[in-house]
Amino acid sequence: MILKADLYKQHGFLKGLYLGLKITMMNLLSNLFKHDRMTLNYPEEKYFYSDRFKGKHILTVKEDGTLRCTSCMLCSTYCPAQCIHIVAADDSDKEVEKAPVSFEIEMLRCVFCGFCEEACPVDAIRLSGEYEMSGHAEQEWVADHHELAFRKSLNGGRGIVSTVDDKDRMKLRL
Amino acid sequence: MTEKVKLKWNGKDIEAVKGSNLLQAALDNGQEVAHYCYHAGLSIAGVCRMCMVEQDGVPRPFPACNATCGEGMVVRNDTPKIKAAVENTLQFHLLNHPLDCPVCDQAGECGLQDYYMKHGQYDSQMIDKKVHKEKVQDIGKNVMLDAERCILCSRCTRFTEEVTKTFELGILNRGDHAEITVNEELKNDYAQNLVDICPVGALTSKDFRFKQRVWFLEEVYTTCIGCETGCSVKVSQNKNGAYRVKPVFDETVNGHWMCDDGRQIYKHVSSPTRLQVASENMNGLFVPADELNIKEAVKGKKAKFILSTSLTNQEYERFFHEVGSKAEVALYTLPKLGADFDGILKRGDKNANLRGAEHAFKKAGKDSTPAALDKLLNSIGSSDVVYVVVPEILYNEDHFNTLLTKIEKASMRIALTPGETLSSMKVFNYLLPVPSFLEKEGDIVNFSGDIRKLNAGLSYGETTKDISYYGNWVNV
Amino acid sequence: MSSHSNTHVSHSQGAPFKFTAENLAKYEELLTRYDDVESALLPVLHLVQEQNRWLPIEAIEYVSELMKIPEISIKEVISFYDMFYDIPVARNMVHVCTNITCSMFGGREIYQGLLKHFDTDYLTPTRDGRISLQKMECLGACEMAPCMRINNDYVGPVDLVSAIHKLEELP
Amino acid sequence: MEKDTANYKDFSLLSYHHIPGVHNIEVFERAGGYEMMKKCFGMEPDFIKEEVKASGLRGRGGAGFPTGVKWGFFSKDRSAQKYLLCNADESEPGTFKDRYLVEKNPHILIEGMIISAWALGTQKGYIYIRGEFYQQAMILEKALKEAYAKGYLGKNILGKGFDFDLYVHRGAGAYICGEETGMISSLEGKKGQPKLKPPFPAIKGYRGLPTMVNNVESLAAVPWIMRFGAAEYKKWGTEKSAGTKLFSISGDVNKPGVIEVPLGTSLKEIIEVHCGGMRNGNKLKAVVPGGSSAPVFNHDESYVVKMDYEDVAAKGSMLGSGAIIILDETRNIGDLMKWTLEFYHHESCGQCTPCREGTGWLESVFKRRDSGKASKSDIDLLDKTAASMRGQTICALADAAAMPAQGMIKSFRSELEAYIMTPTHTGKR
Repeated sequence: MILKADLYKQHGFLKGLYLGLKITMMNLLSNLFKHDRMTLNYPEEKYFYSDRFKGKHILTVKEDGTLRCTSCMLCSTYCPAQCIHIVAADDSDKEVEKAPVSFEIEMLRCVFCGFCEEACPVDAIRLSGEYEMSGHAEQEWVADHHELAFRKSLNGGRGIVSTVDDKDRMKLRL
Repeated sequence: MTEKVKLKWNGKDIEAVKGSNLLQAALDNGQEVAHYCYHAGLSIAGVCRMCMVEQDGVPRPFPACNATCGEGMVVRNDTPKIKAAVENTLQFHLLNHPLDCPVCDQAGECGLQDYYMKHGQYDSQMIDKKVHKEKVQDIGKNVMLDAERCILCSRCTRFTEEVTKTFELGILNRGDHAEITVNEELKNDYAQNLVDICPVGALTSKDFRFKQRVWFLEEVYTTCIGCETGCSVKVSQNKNGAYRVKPVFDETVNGHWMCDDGRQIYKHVSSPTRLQVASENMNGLFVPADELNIKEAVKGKKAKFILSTSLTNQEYERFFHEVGSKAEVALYTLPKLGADFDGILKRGDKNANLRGAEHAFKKAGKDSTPAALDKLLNSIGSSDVVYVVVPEILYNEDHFNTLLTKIEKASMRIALTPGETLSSMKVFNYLLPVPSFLEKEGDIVNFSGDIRKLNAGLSYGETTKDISYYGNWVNV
Repeated sequence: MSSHSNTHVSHSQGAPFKFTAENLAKYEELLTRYDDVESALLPVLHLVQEQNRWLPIEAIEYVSELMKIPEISIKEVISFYDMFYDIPVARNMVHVCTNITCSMFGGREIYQGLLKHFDTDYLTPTRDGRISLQKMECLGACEMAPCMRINNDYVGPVDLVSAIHKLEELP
Repeated sequence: MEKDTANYKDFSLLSYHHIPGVHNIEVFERAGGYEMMKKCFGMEPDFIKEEVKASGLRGRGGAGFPTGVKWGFFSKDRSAQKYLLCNADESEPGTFKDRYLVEKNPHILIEGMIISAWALGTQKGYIYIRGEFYQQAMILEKALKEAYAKGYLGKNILGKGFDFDLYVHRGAGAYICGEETGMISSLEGKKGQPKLKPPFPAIKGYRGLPTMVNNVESLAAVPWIMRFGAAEYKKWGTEKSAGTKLFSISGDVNKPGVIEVPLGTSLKEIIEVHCGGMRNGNKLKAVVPGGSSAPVFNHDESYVVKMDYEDVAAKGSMLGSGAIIILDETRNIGDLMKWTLEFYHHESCGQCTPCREGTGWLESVFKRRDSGKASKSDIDLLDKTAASMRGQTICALADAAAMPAQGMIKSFRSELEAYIMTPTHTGKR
């Protein structure tokens, strides 16, 4: 688009100024008069994020409690931060065939872009709404699959839904 | 010599040997032709129906793999009719193929995936029950069979019939219940080639199974050092290690294949127990040592060298030039294993570069015979330093251990090893790492006197310090 | 509805197989008819079935050894043809045609009726070991539709009642 | 027994069938059998080939390729090892003419084969008969034994210095072995999977040697042609479809069976005159004119078609093996389609992908009503799938499965739509 420098001659400059500052002004005014948009008293008060928030990863599990992940490595292939490390092995179940023996995410490298979620063909990895991930400098900051799939906050899949019915996947096999 | 003919492929002029395979001619000229059952090393089956072409003046499309090149042929495979046919045939191929890509090792180098991107019908109309066959069958010799993924191109059965002539695989039943079946189990020494020629993920290697996805790997083209044949191979590797060895087509030496033993040659290269730094024997335990100390210990002593047959011509040359002319040198040759020649590729003489070593010894005026080795061993005195270059691939460890028992007389025993620390190496005072075949450039000479190239890939251990570097320590 | 037998594992009869002297002579005679040994495979397998009714793994091994044909090639052939059986069958083989003309006149109902009457399944011998039923594609006797083939003999047209009657008469 | 010339000239193939016990060589010879064979040994082989070519005899197995022309492709080197194969693997649904011919008069086939062998210079012949025809194979074995005893087969036949050995080879139940290269594979002791062409069997066939494969009916017609001459044979039939043909008629007619009529006889005449009309006087609905591989004719087409290669092809079907299946108004085309698709699914040899997967898929798409997944558009899918199978495979089995499906869709679409939308007892719909 080409902006004409002499456009103000037609419309006057006030209109442009108004349009440019409209959003800013509205936020300013509403913050002045409405108190619920102010800073929260964290951690006593907690902010509510939408379901689409990309927080700490979850590895979903099947009804029987085993990991859904088939270690196809698509997430680690796709990962722009290259922070997902999977070691695969044979699964005793011939229908499953391949399962991870180790699934690790380097949390400090992760950029929470959600590409892993997109890449996963079996809905095995999700980014939850959990955003409280503070810790100590000396800890390793690598989340293994015990942490990712079975951490306390998931409450066995009741806290945050992490159990995914296997039927939809089997449907594909017809 | 051979008569050449000119023909037109999709309007482009190409040249081929008269009477040669039309599909191969097109592939050789860089044309893209989808195909599954055709393999240049096997007979023509003509069953996958993917390489269909139309020729001017021929009423019906025909498969290019069953046609021969003739002068002035005008052939196309980009007409709407052929494109539709290939699309439909691919749909038939995929009809009963399971959606296993996430767990399938072939993903990334799979014929079905490749052609699907080009010729796929993206809307599936298949809502019916697929035909199920047995998955995850261990059919022996490190090969896994998934009958469901098979597209029955019959490459594998033709391989066991024509190349190994061992007749282990067959296609049982007919129609869409036809299924690759193994008679008892695979028994031939070339079974891993089945994995290579399988265009889909029906036959996978147990050795490579689930270790890596192929798109994480890069290939280095080099030569197999498993025996004196010297097959052209490529090693798939990434920063975490080397993962597999596959044959590369080489008309003069190995054709399309390689033996199963050769597939194992990568193992020591990225093994976690590979010797990484100079080490000292502390009561049977090897601990990292300072090179300078070792250097001090050997300086000016009378050195005796026992070389291996898996070094490159360049290494031998440099060694004799810089070190060997003054020292006593002998050659340890690996013992014969199995038949002299199995009729396909495998040879009993496991010395990868015996020809090159013999040549270098002769040039330096040294004796490379086993008799000379015995002589050297017998002459070892208590004040000597004995350097033993450990062979890269040791098929017969006992034979090597016998050698080690004979050097015990020497006060200083040093091993130069490109691989793992063996338990028998406790006899040495020091272990020093040298580059493996995958970390050096150079030539070796195979059984027929052909020069074969070794190429360096990624490194997992010592890369620069070779035998001459350590050998020079004795010369002040 | 597949009538493909599961030839994944060859079945054993638990006893070795060997041609009788008479059949061995027949085998030698068969070989003279052909210019190579392989060509005699189909007749030889027919001969084995004449002696043994079906083709257990022992018979496959025997034929493989006798004719120097790889076992897998013999297994391939057995699985390909409908009239070679690698599972035990009864002493009377009954083929019921279920192709177009015979189906028009109730061939399929007869087959189903027979299965029900004898309480058996495709190729499974009846409990008394007398009869194995096999549904077949066109037997080439459409003028006598619906037709059946009882031990090499064609009968037809039949209906369920007469078919049962005929099968009950079998030894 | 007196020779009744008029009677012989009414038929070519069934000319001996009224004689009781003609399967016996003595009876057959008294009636004039093997006479022509003896005469032919006095003729130049090329003359016989020319005569067969001139007669316009076309392959009776299904494709209708002129036999004389096919013989012309065959190796002319008389000393080279060659084979003559008789295709008696009659498996096309609805066909039983060869069985009838062999059962009644095996010697006419043997005589025809000896003459053909003399003309072609083959030293060995096999009659590949389907495994189910056990009794017929035994009849042939007996007839061959008789012919050997008379010295018509074996070494130095009738002192002419010509050797010809003929054997019966039993198949074991596979439709695909009726395809000539499939038959050769089967004869070689392998799975009966068709072989890639080229090379054609006439150049490289059984055991890699030149092999001529002819149908029973084609070979059995040779003695008659040699006896009365090509010109006489050509008097029957139409210009391009010369001679008489055996038709196997089954289904809803009063007198099903094998008849021999000149090519070009109208289907109406065949049904009404030769077959005694429709069963129970029902109205005709559809006719399968040439075995199950041929697209069906509906009522109107059936009454105008003449049964010769050209007219049947012009009306969108094929004469094939001459197996006519007649369906009356009480029959459902959906059933016919189901049976046909099941048949080809069961008989696909599994070699070429379009056929192996396509035949199975056609069946499962057509049977979607069993799982309650059917929709009207399935008919289009069937049509499209069938079309995409055609001309894509080594042999014609994929075409044979696709053509009738497409034919039925063309002629009886609404009925098929109604059929696939009717839930079955297993369906959820």
